[in-house]
Amino acid sequence: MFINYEHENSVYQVGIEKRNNKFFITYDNTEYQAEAEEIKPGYLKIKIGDKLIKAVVTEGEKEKYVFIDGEIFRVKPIPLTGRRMSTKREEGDLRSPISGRVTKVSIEEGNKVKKDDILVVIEAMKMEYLIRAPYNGVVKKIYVKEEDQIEIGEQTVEIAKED
Amino acid sequence: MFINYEHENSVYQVGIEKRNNKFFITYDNTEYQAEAEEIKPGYLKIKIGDKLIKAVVTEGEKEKYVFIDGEIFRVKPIPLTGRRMSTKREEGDLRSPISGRVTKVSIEEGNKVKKDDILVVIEAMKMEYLIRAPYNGVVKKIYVKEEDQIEIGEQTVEIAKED
Amino acid sequence: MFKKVLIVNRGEIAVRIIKACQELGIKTVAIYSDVDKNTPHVLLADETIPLGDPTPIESYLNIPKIIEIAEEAGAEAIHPGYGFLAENPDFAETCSKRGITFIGPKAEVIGLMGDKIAAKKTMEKAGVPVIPGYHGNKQDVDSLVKEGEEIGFPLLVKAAAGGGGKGMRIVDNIDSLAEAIESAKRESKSSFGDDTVFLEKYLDKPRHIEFQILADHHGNTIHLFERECSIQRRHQKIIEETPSPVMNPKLREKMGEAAIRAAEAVGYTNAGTIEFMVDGKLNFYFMEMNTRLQVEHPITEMTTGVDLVKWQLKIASGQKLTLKQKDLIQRGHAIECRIYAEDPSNGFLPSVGTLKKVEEPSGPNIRVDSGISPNLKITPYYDPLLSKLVVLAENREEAIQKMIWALSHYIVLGVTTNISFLKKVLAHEEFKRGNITTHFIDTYFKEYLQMKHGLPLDAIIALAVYDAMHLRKQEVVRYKEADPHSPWRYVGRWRVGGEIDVH
Amino acid sequence: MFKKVLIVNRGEIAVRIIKACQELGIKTVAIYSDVDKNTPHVLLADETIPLGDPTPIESYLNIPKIIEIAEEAGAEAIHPGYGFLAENPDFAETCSKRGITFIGPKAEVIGLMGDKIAAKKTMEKAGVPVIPGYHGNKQDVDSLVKEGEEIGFPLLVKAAAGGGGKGMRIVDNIDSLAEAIESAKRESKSSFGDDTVFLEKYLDKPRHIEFQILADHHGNTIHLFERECSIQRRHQKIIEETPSPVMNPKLREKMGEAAIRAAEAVGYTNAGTIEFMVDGKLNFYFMEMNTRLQVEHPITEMTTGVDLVKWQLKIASGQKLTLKQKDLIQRGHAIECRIYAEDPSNGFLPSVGTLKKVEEPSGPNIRVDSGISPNLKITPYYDPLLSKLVVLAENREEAIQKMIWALSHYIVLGVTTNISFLKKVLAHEEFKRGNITTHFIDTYFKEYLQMKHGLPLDAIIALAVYDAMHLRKQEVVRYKEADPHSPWRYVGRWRVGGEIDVH
Repeated sequence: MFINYEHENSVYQVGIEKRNNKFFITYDNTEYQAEAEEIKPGYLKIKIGDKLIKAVVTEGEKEKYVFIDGEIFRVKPIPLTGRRMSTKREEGDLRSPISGRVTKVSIEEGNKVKKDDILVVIEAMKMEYLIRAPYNGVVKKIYVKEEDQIEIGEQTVEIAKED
Repeated sequence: MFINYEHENSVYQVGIEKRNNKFFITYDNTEYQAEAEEIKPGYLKIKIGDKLIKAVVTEGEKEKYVFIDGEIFRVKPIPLTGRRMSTKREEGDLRSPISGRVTKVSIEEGNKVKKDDILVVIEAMKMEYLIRAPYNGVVKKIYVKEEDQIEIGEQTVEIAKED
Repeated sequence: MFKKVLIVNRGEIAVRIIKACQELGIKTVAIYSDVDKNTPHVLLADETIPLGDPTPIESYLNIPKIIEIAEEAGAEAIHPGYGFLAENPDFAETCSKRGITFIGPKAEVIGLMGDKIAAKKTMEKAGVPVIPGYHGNKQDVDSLVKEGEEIGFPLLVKAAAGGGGKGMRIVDNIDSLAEAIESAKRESKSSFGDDTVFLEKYLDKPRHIEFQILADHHGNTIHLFERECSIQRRHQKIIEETPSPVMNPKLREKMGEAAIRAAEAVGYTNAGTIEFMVDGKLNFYFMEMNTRLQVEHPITEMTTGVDLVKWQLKIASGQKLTLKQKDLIQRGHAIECRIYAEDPSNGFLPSVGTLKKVEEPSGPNIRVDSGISPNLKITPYYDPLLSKLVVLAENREEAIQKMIWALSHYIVLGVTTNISFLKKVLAHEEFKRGNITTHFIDTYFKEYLQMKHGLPLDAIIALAVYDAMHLRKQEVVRYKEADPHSPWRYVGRWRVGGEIDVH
Repeated sequence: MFKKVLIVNRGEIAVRIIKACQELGIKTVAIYSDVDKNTPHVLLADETIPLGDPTPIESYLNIPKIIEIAEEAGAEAIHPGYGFLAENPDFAETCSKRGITFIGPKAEVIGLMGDKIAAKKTMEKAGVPVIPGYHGNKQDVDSLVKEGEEIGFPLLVKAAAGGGGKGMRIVDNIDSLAEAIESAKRESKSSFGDDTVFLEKYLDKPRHIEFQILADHHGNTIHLFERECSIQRRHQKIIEETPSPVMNPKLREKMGEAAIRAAEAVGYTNAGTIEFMVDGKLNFYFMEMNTRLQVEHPITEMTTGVDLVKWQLKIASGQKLTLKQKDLIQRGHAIECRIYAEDPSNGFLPSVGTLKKVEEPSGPNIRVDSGISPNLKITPYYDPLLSKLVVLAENREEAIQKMIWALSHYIVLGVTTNISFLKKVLAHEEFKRGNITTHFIDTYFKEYLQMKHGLPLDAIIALAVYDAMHLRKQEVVRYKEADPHSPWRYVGRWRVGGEIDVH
């Protein structure tokens, strides 16, 4: 079986089979043989030869977290049947970096804007986040209005690029 | 429904019914109406009128433990269909007070013993426990031999009383 | 001593205060908004009263509701913690009028120190050095721009009512001054209901060093030495330590005296903090006074052996301060790290979600002031501080080692935290040398924060093993049926597009 | 400093030592018997090596196996903790012969101090006061009875190789002396492989007060003040505190000097403890020297700010002791409670079982040195110590309050513990006054221990609600079908027969 994990915009593909209480993990053209025990939910002891890996794995709503060697990593499992998901922002696609409340919308559809103009102000946890124009252009579409609740990753505005 | 809990040789009988998310508890001729929530496994918040009871309950192999108001109580649930269980020791019934190892058996069947004679020595957790004769008598039966593992409550010796 | 105290706060500081009360035999009343129903402070308190709507203004800032609760519960005193109503003079005043002891200084003192401009003027008069700047009444943008030009750049725009970096902007040149003033005013207005700002000279190699004060109602004022709080991100402290690596006995004495003078000048009572800026030549300037318990109070407690919260309660109930300045000794070195639900590589933006696993480090001289537990939801309503990790050791080097160990054993899964970032800061050579300023993060971590760090092999293996153990049958089947000739057959790492461009 | 250390122990002390090593950058190797496979010390260590059979002699006492493990793992040093091989001179000797540093004093010193008779003679020679008694070679029961008669009653029979109350008997009169000697010899033989006993005068109002020692390999010896350890059950300490309520500066200086003299007399190195008996007139007598880390070392760490385990590692690796006697200060008041899996109302018999829930108290100046976690099995193989709860406060009264609070927030469900009993001791008026002797428990708690305390109404309600939520369907049905006319219909409390008579 093959699983894909996305981390920091990279996708890691790994193969794993369980046979006779042993795990066979294939990654980057190398196979690792492991014995593993889940000592309590999410707490793993994995033995590969002499080496012992201790890890804690947990599932969030859309992501998985793994604690290992004093560090925590967040990954998104990608369904095998899905297509490549681009997480690159398109130019002119201005998504909210945070879940919060829209406190100000400075523009209207059709307005001309200059690079770095403030378009939308979002407040979350008592802090203010400014969405600015990435380049000169025209406001094509506004998805939010003042006092809206907005989720992380939700689009705020579309700007058609002009020079 | 009725439940019986044994604690320190007393039996507590309590009636409880659940109707419409409320619990009706009957004890000692008084009925208490409670709302209750299990906030995580075993952690209870119980509201009776203005009063809030916070408790942690857990099940051992044969007993239940409840943590309440800084104190811990161990109880044994008693099946309703069972008979009264006498926990009183019969005279001449010398059960082990501890799980451990029999290190010495000082007597043989048929021996005469005097009150307070040491009959059996049990070692557990690096400590020595002495089973002594409760009265003058004759050794009727010996249930253990040296080096035996013995469980808490297991019988060691029977002594027929004599004067 | 009080019999019952209402704690008007939530999270770790509410827990801290409840514990102090309970140890002194004081019954505690906790309040909680809908999203805080089963948080640690609620589970710990003796009585709990719901506030409903989680919006701060409807819950932990709702003065009429809170006063009503205090009266109904029969609380003789209110501890406000920090944030929320801790520095709100109207609240202190209302408490006093209703016969409830506000655990803090008098309302007038809070009011005076809350107005940053008036505070500076008072301190100047008392002979405490202040930073050059404009603290005037001309609050229109044009006038402020003109004043700013006179003071020179770099320059700090600061909300008069602000704190914790809110409504604060650094401006490097005249071109961006107007916009910074406007934005600071807007943020201040929304956070504090007041858009007054002031301007200040921005110092060279600035350090933020503050002194802890305790003052009773019998004329006794002592200081409990300094805290070095220079390590900040977005003008918010993230690592604090004591003693300050730059401190010497002479400077400590001078600054301590100035701190006591400042407190006495306003008739200060209870616990408070005088914040100073210290420049590269060890000149120090009064910056502001925090008229409440500080987030970072534990490092003072660990090095002095004094329980500040218990003393707050004792002082507020009229007891005399029995601690004498000459008997106080700093011993060892303490560091605090603030554990935030935030993403350092995404501009320190707060992270929300449900905590799936929480396991906090423990050990000799490790203290965790925590407000979290497994299954807790981190919401956008309140400050994203999860807990404070504090360590004490015989010297600074061992304290840093201990803190790195403790951070490496802090398991919080379910939201993104700054734990890994804090470790990198502590392990930085310049930090180890004590060469720190308030610009430390910007100077040394700009690149780091944009770097990708990759997923180590062991993590990949652990994830795969976990999934092999846990994937439901149909999922496994689906994987097994995958076409062995598909491009997905390749096992390894590949990169998606480019970087996420959070502009 | 060492690169890798093997910890030859288990439970809380192994955890404590592993943390100290890891903070200093030392890799740790843990060993574990079959029943300890997933215990905290194993999960924390950098490397772990199985010992198999849980019987102590086959596992944590198995010298050849342990030495082999140390060599294979490449450990440069061994930390023995306390108990097991910590005071075994053969083990120390074997380590030294195989080129492994034993973290403790030299084997000869361990041997000398392990022989209680030789130890007393050495101390007498060094001018340290000792208790009148018989430490001779005539070990037949008749001779010992004769010697005992001469010393007078009450009298203590004590195993020469003993410790922690094992092989110890108090005898009030000549009639029971012979049997006590025989039983002590038997227990000592089985525990230590040696049945030599000695006899001692049993003191009036005796207190057990000990001094902590640190000595390096460069001729520096310091003491870190006293620990009051009088509160004991079955001759085993359960509550320790520092400073001792009976101590005064003059006595402290005299006893401290005697402790240093005692350590220097035997060329002591590393951490050790001189145990004294102090009588009602504050005369003090050398009792024995523990040539290892003590269970109760944390209270010294909390009041002095010194990390004893780190110093053990530093000293063993040849570093100089940089702490000076004159710079050491006791600050505040610290108390330790030992949390045992045992039943106080059943003769303190150990309790075995599986820990279902574990939640340890936390807060400022609360330290839990713990070796437990949920789902851990408590077996009869080893000492039933679960953890040590330690608190520090500004004074004794607040320390007691804090400890009672902490004990009230210690959740360990699944075995019977002494937590509730410890609270009762701390809350006792005579304890609060500091009027304690080694007889405290016997004097004030005989009755308490036999009392029944009853199940409070809230506990009954909580159990019933829990069962109503959790009982499986068929169980509920069975209850519902119960005859409404049966005597079981009565709801309330009734008593079963008489008491359980554990003779």
